Amino acid sequence: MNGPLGALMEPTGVPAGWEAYGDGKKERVGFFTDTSVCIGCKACEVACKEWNVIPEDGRVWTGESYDHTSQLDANSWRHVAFVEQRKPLFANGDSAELDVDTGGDGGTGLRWLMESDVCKHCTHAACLDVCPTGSLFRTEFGTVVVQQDICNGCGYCVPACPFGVLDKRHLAATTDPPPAFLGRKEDGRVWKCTLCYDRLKGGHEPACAKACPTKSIQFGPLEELRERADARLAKLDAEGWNGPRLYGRDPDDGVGGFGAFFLLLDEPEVYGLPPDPVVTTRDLPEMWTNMLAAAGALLAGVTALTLLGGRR
Amino acid sequence: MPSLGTSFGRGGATTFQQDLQNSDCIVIMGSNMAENHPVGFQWVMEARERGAKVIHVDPRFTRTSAMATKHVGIRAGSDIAFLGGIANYLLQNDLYFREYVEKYTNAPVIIDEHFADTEAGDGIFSGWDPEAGRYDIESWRYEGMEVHGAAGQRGEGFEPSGEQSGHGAAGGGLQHGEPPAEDPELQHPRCVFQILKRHYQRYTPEFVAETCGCSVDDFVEVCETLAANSGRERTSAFCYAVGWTQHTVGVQTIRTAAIVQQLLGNIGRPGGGIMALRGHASIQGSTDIPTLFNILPGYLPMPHTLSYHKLKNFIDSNTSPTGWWGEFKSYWVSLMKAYFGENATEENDWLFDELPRIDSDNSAYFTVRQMLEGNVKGYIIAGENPAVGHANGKAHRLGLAKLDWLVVRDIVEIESASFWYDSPEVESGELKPEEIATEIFFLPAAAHTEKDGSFTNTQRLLQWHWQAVEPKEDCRSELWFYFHLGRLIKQKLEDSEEERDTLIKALRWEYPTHSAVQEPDAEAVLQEVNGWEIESGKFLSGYPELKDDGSTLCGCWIYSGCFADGINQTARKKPHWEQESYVAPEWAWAWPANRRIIYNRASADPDGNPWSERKRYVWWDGSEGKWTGLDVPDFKEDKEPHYVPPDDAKAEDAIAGAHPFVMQADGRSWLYVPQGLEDGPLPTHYEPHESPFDNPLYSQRANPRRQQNKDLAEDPYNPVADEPGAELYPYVVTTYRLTEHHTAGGMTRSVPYLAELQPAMFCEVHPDLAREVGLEHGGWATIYTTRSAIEARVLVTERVRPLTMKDGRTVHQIGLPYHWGKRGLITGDSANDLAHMALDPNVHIQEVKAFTCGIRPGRRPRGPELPRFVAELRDQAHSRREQEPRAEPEEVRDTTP
Amino acid sequence: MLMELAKLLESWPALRQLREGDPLGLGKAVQSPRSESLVPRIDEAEHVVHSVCPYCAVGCGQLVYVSGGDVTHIEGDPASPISRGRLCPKGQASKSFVQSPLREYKVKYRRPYGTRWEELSLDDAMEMIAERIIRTRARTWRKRTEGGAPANRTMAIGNLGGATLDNEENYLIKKLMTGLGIVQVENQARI
Amino acid sequence: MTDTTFHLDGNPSITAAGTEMRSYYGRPIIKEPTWTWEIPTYFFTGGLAGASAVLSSAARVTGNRELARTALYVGAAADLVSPVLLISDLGRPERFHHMLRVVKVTSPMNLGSWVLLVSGASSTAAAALQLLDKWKPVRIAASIVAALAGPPLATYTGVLVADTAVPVWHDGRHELPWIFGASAAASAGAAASMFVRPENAGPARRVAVAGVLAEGALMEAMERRLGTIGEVYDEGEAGKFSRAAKGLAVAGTALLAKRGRKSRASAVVGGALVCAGELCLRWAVFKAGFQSARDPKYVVESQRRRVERDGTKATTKPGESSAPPGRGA
Repeated sequence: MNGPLGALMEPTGVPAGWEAYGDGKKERVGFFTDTSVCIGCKACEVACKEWNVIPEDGRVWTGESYDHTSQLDANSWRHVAFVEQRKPLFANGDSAELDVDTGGDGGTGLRWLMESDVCKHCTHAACLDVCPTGSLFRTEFGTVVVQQDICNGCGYCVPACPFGVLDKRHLAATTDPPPAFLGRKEDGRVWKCTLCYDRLKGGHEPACAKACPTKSIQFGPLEELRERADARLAKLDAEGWNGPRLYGRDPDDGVGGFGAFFLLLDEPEVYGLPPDPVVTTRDLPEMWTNMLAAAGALLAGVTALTLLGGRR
Repeated sequence: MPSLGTSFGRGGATTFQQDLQNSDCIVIMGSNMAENHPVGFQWVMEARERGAKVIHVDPRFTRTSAMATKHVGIRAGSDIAFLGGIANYLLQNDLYFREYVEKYTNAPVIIDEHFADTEAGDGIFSGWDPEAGRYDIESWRYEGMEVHGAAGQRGEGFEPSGEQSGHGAAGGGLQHGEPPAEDPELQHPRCVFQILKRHYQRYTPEFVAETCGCSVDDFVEVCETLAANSGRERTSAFCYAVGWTQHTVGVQTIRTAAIVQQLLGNIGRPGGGIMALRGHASIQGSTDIPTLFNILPGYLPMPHTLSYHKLKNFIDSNTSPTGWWGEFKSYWVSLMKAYFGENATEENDWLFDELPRIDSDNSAYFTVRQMLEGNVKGYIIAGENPAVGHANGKAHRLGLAKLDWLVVRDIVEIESASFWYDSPEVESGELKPEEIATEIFFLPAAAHTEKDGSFTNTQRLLQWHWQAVEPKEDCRSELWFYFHLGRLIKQKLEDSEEERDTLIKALRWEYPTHSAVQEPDAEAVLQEVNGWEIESGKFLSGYPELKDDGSTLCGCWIYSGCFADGINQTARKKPHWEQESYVAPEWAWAWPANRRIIYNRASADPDGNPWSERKRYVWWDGSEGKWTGLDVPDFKEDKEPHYVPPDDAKAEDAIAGAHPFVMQADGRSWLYVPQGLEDGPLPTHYEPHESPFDNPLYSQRANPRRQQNKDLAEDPYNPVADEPGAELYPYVVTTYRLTEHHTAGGMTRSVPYLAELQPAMFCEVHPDLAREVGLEHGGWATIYTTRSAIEARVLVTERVRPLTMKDGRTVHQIGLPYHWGKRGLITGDSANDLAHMALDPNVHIQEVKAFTCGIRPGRRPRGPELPRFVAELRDQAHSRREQEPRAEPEEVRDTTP
Repeated sequence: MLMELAKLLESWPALRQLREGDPLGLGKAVQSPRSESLVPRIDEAEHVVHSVCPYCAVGCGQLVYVSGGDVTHIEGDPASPISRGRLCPKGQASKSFVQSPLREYKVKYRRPYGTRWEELSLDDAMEMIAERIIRTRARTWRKRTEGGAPANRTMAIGNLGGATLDNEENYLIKKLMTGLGIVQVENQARI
Repeated sequence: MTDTTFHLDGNPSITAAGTEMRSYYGRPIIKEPTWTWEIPTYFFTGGLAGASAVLSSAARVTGNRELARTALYVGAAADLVSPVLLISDLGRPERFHHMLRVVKVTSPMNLGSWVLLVSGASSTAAAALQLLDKWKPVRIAASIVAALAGPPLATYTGVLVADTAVPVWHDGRHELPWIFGASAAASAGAAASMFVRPENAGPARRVAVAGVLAEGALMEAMERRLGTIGEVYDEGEAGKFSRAAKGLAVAGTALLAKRGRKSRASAVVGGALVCAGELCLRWAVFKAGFQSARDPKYVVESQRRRVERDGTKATTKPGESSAPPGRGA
């Protein structure tokens, strides 16, 4: 199993399935979400919903700072996280330090982290790998998209995603309703960011990136975004920002690099992101081998126990 | 705003949003720009990325603070102390831009000897009449000059109203182009510079820290940063919004910033200026072409009941001998021709005698009082929601219930239309549907996509929007409604012989219509606004072409040129990448004359050269003999920098070549405002109408001239400062908007995608306060004043901090967004129900950014228990106050010279 | 028949995996015909209109896409030098706003002491409003103030609103109200 | 609706909570599976079908026709139920056939569908031919195919859950196919024991007993290796099912081992107890996954440990080199 198939499934840093487009292959595009300029306006959430005609996601006041969307799910494909912190925005305490000192007591700096989360469009995407129908597929732009005409709602991609991005829609179907004889009204399919696949096809940038007032969300060729992000990180470091780091920029990470990566100002888990995500199918060759061994053992064991020993 | 108007000549933002990218330092104060103007904020971020300092001074740590390089927390309502402190710091440490101050401001001007500062009058300027409760401004004047528009008419009881010199332009007319008495060395004890210096000398960093609750270091850092980023090579900008205006000292707060920016030499220059951030799509437009009681289009004053009974007086009094207001008559007559066409003639004084007259205050809050007193019978509301959006919502709802008839036009059924069956007062039993006599018409409105028209944005830019689809069913534009309403009324009164109908019969009211519903042609209206030569029908290219003989017609002189050459200039949509500079003059059309930075003559030095290469914008091209640059020069194109007006020069010709503020009578910006403001020539720190503190400077606690409703039962006030009973309302409350919602919520609570983003009314409190009163994060709180009580979810956050004031006293502040009401996809209590209706005297704006309240855990009482709860506390507070009533100085002190 | 079967077989992604160089079936081989032929709806719009955001005063440019007489999408106008194509959440929600589930399309009338809304035609409403204005104005007209100064007005009617309206609309409001002697004209500019 | 408001957990403010936060307001980082009761039930029926096919063929070799036939019927019955369960769990049942659009080696569910197709088709064909007593060679061929497809069918579900981001599942990937295989054997043996006369049920009982013992040992080993990640097997619903599984299986095994040989009734009860135990085991694994996904600490802590051990390329801090652009873009 580790032979040809294993090689086929070896993480390479190049999105599998993408090369097959041949001449139809486009430059790989993605998002660079720079949280150091995010003003938490949520335009991305709304732009996404408007364009993709996503249903409402519930009107629940959470008490979690200004975030009432709470998470990425079937009905929110962009989600802005808000984290208030008693940490200064600048680490070196120079004159640029943000503080809300109230009485000359040295002051505790406050900062308010805001981050617009989205599907990572992984280079090696677990959701895409495990999808049994080919509903999830790698597009010619190197992105990962759920095809709504194919998805049968098996839900496998949901726990497969190391970021918790994919989610089944339990609301009534708004498009392609299930046939009446099933007696189900629920949409039942899995939905997530498509990186505005249809807009890309028309030569338009994704809705969220277009709307973003401060260009916290940048869209473009991934390679260019990575260069831009490196420069940005160096600039913030030089300016003394507290804790800047890129997340998902490196093609050598557990998912082969994100197609949509981030500049964060704190640990990923603070934003609800896994600190070291891996594509679990990375272990699949080993798992298949292991399973075949188990299956063999089952075959051998049952046979042996049947053959060796009496009928009684 | 009269603050900008009186300081610089026009009431609009002095700059445009894109120019903020050129700033070296941006102070955002009285504004939460990132949250409320997110897309405009991109230009602040551009500046930050280029290394600019971004300073946010605000009671709360907001999404703007999160983006700033420095946030300074101050007590709500202490802005003048902070800004005055900056002025003092600049003056005491010689950090001001000397040449700019000397040449371009009225710093050298000597003031009348009868003028007495607040420092002499314990918080009251000279001229205070306690009986009338207002100032006689005569002693504020320049030495040897008569204050225009005040003296002479006083016999008729004229009030010099800031509003009338208002948003657009200080009528300001002094009698001559050049002030007669000035000291170029700025040393004369009565020159503006010295008066200013003395006025603010007690605004030391320590005073600022104790009054505002910030640290000395933070304050000094702000001053130093501003000073380091102003001057020849660098410029700083101020951005403000209603965080400054919605105070009883709102106008004076902005005035203080105007003083700071003049001292720093930042007006009329790239990266400088004062950016007024308006909150509605066409709020600038609705003052330029006003739906306001006291002005006509282009800031022309409405005739007053107590003055100018004859046209000649009226014209004379409003015509400035110098500056562009010297052409007042042309503007007036052209407007009358636009209104009444051939019915307005020289012989009938252009129908002046028939025009309606106003009193000193016929503002919305005045109208509410009149409703409550039963004097107003009919009311039309179009695109506004006073039941939620105005201070003291309950008073408004009770007022609406006393009308005979009410017309509400909106996209959704707002609370102002539904109050009769679902207001809090119906819930409490104070109103009963079957007892409300008001006849109500709700008319569905057309949305912006369903009509042609222009909005004037925050930077004075008129932008045309085209109709995309037809409005459905009964939905109609306001253009349709008012046009057909007028047509019907005129039709019905066609044969009337009544004298009162003369004017309406004379009204020009013919506009072409189109489509099945007979929608009036918006461009035809814009053409009338632009104006044309009556004889030839040729469209005017600008207000210099207006005539005072009735040969031109113009609906709004400052907008003249918006349809120049018969082309809708406001509809220009040339992409910015096809334009030569970032100024992008071929995108839409800005008043005046398509200028983007006004007073831009000041971007050059007195000789006409740029102050520095880095800050080039508009300069004198000696070889061509004209002003040139990136923008349309805000100056007569060929007037050379060294031009000295001859003695007999009039109007614009009387402005010197080195004086950039062409709307001002003296061509200078005004550090000191001798006329045009109700409450003083210089801004002074006063406490908010409701505040837990006394004024640390004076025994005069609050703005003496603020408008109050002392005798109105529906508008009671909390005891304040050390008054007994004040302890029941010990906290400072400030109201605001969130990015996700718009004002009173009618346009956002009805939108599913927005409703879910901020689904419930909440309050922001500090953990210390939460502990003090037992509030639980995520639980409920009841917030109360003498007006009402509301409930809100509790967000315990350190973004709203307690401040340590003088003598170590701690003050807690409570933050309340005001978007919620009884209707919509999401509902909640309205923060404005808590607010009072005490107003700024110049512009009649309510003080919702700083007042006092109490807070306790849990939900508010329901039904009839609610008013009982409020009344019990109020009665307790008021009876305690009665035992030790205090006499406010404004009620007794007479400072008339 | 056979041809069709062959075609069907040919389009079977499991076979396309081998034929199209996508052995793992992750990309092109599994792309559905619908995905392949997607067209963004803004490219299918019948017409596009330049507009301006109706919320705050920043004045962001909007592009309004229309198909079949309805707005199908609103997004930022990149040509605007102010907004450069960007919009905030409110501006971005403009389509949902103009198509709000709570939007009213019919005139509603509440008679004095009424306890419910009633239907009323727009024409009747206009007639009635015009009548109300004329009647109230006639009853409360003041030629002069109590002090004898000219007044030419009624203080019994007010008009509120304007900050969200077009300049042209405001122009007609002020013009009409001035003509009628209604002086209590106000808008949100103060609020 | 339940109270969804975030409580401060002893912190004085949301700001303090944000400062201390090690996961976003305690919200899950990964999503819980959306699968419902059909899936653990299918794990059981699939295992039963797979192991029964092997048992049947093996019995056939030894000439134990009763056992061979019974196991064949049990397997076929389980094979018939399985796709029904799977289809019923789909969000869009009418699109069940989309499972066969592709052959994806990266998708255990896809390959599993193919295996189930083969297994189901062969075992039901064999069973049908057995019933009809026709086409013996075909029946034999079908039985052989079923017996070969059976073990993968019984064990692939272990890979199916292990190939997810759910810590307790993914980290249990070494044991899960084995556990599922053992459990399948136990259930096949136990089911056969119920329906086969004791005198012919010896192999079935042995298979059942061996399966239970092997599965017990494997579970123990897995939980021990998983450490804190594995603690979900002791908690909540997973804990309940886990304990029930053990109790039922042990009781059933004891009964089968001690009295199954003699008492038909004991064989039936014992077999049923073991089957119930195996069903519970699948539920325990199933529920453990939900619990592991729900609490972000499992994701964070396991990944943090890995980061501390091996470092991570997921984040790039200033000055750290990361691979130059150019790959995969």
